Amino acid sequence: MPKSFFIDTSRCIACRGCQIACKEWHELPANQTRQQGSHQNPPDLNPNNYKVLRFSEYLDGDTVRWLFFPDQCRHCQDPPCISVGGSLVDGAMIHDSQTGAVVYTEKTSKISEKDFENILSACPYNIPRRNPKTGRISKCDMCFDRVSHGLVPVCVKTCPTGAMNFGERKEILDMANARLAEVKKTFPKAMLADADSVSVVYLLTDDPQKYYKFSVAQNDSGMDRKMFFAQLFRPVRKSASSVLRG
Amino acid sequence: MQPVAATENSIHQAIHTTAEEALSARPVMASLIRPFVNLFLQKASCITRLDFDTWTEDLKGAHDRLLSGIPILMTLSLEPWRKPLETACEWMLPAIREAFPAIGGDIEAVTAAYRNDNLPLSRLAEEYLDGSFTHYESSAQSIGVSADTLAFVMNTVLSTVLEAFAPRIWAGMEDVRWSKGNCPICGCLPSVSYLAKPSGDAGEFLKDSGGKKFLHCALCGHNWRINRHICPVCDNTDAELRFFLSVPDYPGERVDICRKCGFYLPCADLRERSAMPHLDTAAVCMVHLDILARQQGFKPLSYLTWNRIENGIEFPQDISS
Amino acid sequence: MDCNRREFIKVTGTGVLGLSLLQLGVDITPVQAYTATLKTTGTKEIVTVCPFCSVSCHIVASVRNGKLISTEGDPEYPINEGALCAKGAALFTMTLDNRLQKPMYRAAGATRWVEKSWEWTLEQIADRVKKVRDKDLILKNDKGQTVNRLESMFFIGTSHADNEECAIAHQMSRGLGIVHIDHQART
Amino acid sequence: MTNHWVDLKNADAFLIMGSNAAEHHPISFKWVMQAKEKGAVVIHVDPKFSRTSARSSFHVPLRSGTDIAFLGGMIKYIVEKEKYFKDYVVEYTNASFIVNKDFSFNDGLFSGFDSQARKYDTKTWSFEMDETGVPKKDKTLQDPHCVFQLMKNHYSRYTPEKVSAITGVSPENLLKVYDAYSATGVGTKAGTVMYALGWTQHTVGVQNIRAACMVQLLLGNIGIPGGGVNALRGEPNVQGSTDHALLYNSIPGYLGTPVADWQTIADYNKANTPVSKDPKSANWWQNKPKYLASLLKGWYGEKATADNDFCYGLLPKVENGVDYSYMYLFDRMLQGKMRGGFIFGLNPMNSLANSNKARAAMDKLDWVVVSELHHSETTDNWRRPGVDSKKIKTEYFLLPSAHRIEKEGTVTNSGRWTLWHHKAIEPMGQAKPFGFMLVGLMNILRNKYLKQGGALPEALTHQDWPKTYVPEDWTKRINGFFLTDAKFGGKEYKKGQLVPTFGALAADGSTSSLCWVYTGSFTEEEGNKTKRRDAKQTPMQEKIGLFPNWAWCWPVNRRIIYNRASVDPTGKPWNPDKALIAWQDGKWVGDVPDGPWPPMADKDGKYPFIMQSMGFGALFGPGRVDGPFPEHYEPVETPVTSHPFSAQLSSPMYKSVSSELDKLAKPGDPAYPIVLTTYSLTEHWCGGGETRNVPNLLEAEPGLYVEMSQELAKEKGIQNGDGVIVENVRGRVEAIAMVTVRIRPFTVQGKTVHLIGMPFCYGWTTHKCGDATNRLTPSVADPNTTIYELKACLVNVQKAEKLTEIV
Repeated sequence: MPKSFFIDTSRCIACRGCQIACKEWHELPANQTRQQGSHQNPPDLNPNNYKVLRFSEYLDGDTVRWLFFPDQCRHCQDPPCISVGGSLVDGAMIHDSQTGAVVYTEKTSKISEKDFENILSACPYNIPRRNPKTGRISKCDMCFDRVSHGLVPVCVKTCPTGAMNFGERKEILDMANARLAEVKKTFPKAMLADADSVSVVYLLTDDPQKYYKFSVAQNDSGMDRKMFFAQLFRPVRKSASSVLRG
Repeated sequence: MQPVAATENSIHQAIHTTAEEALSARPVMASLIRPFVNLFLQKASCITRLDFDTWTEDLKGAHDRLLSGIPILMTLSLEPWRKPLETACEWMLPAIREAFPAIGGDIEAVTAAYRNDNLPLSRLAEEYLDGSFTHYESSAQSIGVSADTLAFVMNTVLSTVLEAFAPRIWAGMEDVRWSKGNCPICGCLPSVSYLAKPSGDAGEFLKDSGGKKFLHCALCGHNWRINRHICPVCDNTDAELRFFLSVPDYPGERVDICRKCGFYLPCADLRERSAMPHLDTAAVCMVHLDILARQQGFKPLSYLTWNRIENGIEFPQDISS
Repeated sequence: MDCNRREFIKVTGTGVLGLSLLQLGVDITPVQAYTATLKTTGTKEIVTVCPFCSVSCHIVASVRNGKLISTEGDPEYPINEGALCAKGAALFTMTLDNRLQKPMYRAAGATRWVEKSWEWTLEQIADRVKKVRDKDLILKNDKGQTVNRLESMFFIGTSHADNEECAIAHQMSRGLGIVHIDHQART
Repeated sequence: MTNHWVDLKNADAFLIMGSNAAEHHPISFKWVMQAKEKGAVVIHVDPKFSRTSARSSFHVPLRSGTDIAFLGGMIKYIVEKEKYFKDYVVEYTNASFIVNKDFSFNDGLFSGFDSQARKYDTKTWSFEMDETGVPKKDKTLQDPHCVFQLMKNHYSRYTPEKVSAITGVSPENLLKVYDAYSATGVGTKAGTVMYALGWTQHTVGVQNIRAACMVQLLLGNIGIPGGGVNALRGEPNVQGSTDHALLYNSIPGYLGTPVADWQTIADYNKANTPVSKDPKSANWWQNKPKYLASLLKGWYGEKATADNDFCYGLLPKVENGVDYSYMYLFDRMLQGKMRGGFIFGLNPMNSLANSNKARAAMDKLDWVVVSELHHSETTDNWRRPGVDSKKIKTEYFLLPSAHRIEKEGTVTNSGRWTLWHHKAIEPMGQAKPFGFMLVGLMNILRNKYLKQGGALPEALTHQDWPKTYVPEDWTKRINGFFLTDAKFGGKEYKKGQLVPTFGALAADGSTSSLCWVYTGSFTEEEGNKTKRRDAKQTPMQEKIGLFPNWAWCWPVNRRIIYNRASVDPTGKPWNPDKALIAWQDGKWVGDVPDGPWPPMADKDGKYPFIMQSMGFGALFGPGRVDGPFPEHYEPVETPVTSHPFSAQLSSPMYKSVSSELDKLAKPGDPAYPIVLTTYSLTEHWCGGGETRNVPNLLEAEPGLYVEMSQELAKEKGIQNGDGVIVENVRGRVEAIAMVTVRIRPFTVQGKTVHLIGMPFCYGWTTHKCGDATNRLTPSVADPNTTIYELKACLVNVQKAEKLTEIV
């Protein structure tokens, strides 16, 4: 059955437990970061960080607003990246029909840099990153290994406030809608970001653009020409489990 | 935290998922798991149909007794339960026969006795709860089966009724903090424990990381919280004398052991699981851990149908020694 | 009616009578054979206290064959109720990396550390302490009052220590005559 | 904490000031948020908008170092608007006491000031006594010399306009806070104060907290569930290590360190034991001689006898008025007066004020013993940047210490719960617990003294030391033993058995205890109570989250201190819905009351504030060296040259040292117009020694930054992310600019004052992450506690041409 995340930014305290737990579970090495005038470190997603906590602040009249956004792959219901790149290398980019996970395997290293750029530009959320040394393309894999053993993704396990949630899509959407109704009482602008088209549903309390440019899908990187054609020749979906588990 | 009141469908779903997950890991257990799955499926169907409204016992006195440590059903007559017990017989006797063809003849004999009104259900149920078994031998003889068979049948029938009634008996008792090793409703020992998933109340700043320990009653299915760092049998708090056994690839299944009293209890670790399993099914699926614990010389906290792996076990009269 | 737990365990119904799997016609031998192939591990769960802020959250440390395999918030402790902050959650890693593991000595003017044994190290320290104390202990002050104090030696630290260790540090310091004593409460 | 962590859920209002609780004590916020959900108002008053602010009902920015002005305004508001809890104030505080007619306050100074000595003669800070020696009172609170009127008069100067002008808080914000918080001045509401280092690290640190105590006493918020003045405390066992007095100025159990004038135990007891002639005052400290004798018996065992003053004579005696704390220690070290010492689990080269001085001072030692988990700026000071190691003549002994999880023993949390932690794993490598090192060292030393003799060998050889370190033996020693067969509470005890409670301690040498407040934690009857893990409660206790069977809490398992103040004089709870104790059928139920006596109105009753010699909450507090009422003084380094309350700009008594490395900027120094405040951050712990060794934490907060307002950045031509130099008369620190709306300029006396903030967790042993922020902070300190003023000093900021400390 398809799974989904519910990321409740109204409960996030930017402790970065998720960001660090993700690294530890995937055994990704620490980057040599440097302070550049922000708590947001590393500053962006990269081959060693499938998850980055984004900080944003502004003055609303006399009130300080400080917004936290744990950014990660949305595991789109209909993933444009797969549309563009799914048929390039067999078994490199998989949309698992059981869980809804979009998973990139080691075979992505066979995808050319140019093709990667197309894949990236197709992503409405600016997620995939390529390791220039190995050529491997990477991003959040929904902790596919954990989820297929019945466990929740490690970021969800780690979250101390209940900002990160995971479960059956239907239950998660119910949870998100119930919470939205509650949060709207304090934040009338609150909304669920692209809930219908993604498996990672964010609750935002403020104008999405105040969080981050790609907090909701960006049209300019949405359905472009390449994608349109790709849609016409869409590969048959494969079950990721058959590839990964096998 | 009690699991939400379940529908027949959702219980069936949970039984299937729990069994399937275990079978995909250990297909070898199919011959053990299947009969129990069928029994539990039927039980779930029966439970959701039992009518409780005829039982109008005032439980106020039971509430006060509970506060002083006496399980609710300890002192109550089960005579008014005759009807539900009968319904359970209707559902469960055929189910037992189907699940365990080896005792089909015996079950037919019991069924016949039931039809002929020759099975004093309420009294047998009361004795079962009391652990007195005074009339089991004679009743069994008159039917022509062994007392063990009759006890097995009564266990199935009574547990079906109790499981249906337990949530409603507990309503109104929620304020009672019960931290003992036996069930606050029926007084029975647990078949399995579980470590709960995290819960985060909306009003709190931080959710807990889960891991609260609950015992699951072997008879009525009630779940109650106990202190994870205390042995539910002997109150041992010494961490050096308590440990759990597990198989490395399956961190969600373990058996908790106390060296001080020598008892063990299987435990489903749900902290990182995405769904709540059907606990009795989960217990059946952990029999391999029962075997391992027995091999190391530990005793089960309760002898359940699925963990009577030895033949002719001699049940110790006082297991707390 | 005496309803202690022992009593209940004696009288409980489940299990006194009943059928075995064999009697039910369930063949358990394949499961037993399978079980024989399994390797089990025993794990102890030991409750410790988070070493960071003074909420003193309890943490359950899972230990297998003497090795720490995980840490989690203790659901029983009434204050944290199983919750942990980011630092408490990172305790596991923090016990591992870049730890000092042997006593070391750096001589005057030296440019590097040299590993030493505990015996050597404590003996050398005792030697230094005694020399300073024997030379510098002030028995009388200017007014001729007995003061027995050693002004030229100090002991600072630590709120990281257990109460037992604090009691020891204090007893030792006063025994030596040390008066310059301080710790994190003042920073 | 007077209260405890779970008790926060009982509050109706929170004043979080001098603390960033959500980031530094995150679990505390679990309970704050529970209260907020139920309707409590959460107020955060702090220079910077933090996660605590984000979760509070509202945040009020305040210029660092002006807390007393802010709170003084609140006292004025409470008194003038009659928001105080009258019954409580009249019955339980010293509001009605008549003060010495010669007491006065003039232009920032209290009577008795000697400007040469910078010291008060406190003789006039006293109460008038009647013929029986009991304080004279005017319960109508009208007498012009009563505490209440003096207080009212004192704070009448703290008008919203003046307070606003100096704190930078708008008058509307002031009134918003005063109004919301003072609503708890009724018996059925509770307000709690949560503070931490943001209050203590000022030259008026103690008076900051005194001001909060006054607010709480006026509102009847002390001794009740959801109330109290709660020090969140910054370190893992800072409560326990303070109880056991790793401090120069006390010996375990809050007894004063012996001074040279007290040559005998009789001298000590005479000078230290308070006397009250009021039969209704419990005057608990009258028992001090029992605690001292038991401590000495604990240290010296059988060698301590009544004839030899229990070895009291062997103890070091300090010189009256001489300060031996860090600030003076490092000053003397720099002067070459120190030869060697021990630094255990502490990184002073990063965490003390004026790090440049501390680092230079350490080079003057002959030898030093450092015990740590990791290399730190202290363990490796001899090879710090800019020095030639070959020229550093100090010998370093580095002892690898065991982690908390690798040893067993007790720690005490802020709510005074004493908690046993079990050893989970063996220490890594050859690391050992501190106890192993110190017991081992003492045994070697004692042998040397026995065999070789030396200076005053008895001071060591008479002490009672075990051969090896067994933690639980010390838990018992701390609790204490009967040293002769004895009878207590109708029970017989044998020699060598554990003492059941400190009521059983005696002054005649028949008992021992290494810290009397812990007596009762380990008993014959119940064993080691610090190991108790029973969440059992009565329904009354459950209502307010009291867990009397979980571990043990000093004193005598009392979970909320001064709880007799939670009931009216007849023993009825002020707030029956959240009753803490109650007098029912001739006995107390609920928490362990502050003493067994019946309620105050009874003929045998006692006043609630039993640790005060007169038994009353101190609105007028003559015990502090710098004044009986808190008064606003500017930080020693202040951006202003005057303030509206008096001509006395800074504390007349703050402590300081005067080496060539101890320079100070003058008030309003145009070269250093910016206020610097320092703080911790979530990803790193205190000096950062442990957390900088975790690569993934370092990745998330990799280097030293300086948070500043957009306005200041613009003024200085600094862009976010620029390297900057933060500089003052003492030092120069490189950091990366973090330009933020979370810090905003203050308008102070009509002028803009900028404030910047920096964490202090970075040091040179971690590659290019920046170095000690404390190179900027001054060696000036509170006159009562000698805690450094780390929260406010003056600096300037400029864009850096080149960076060398940080990448």
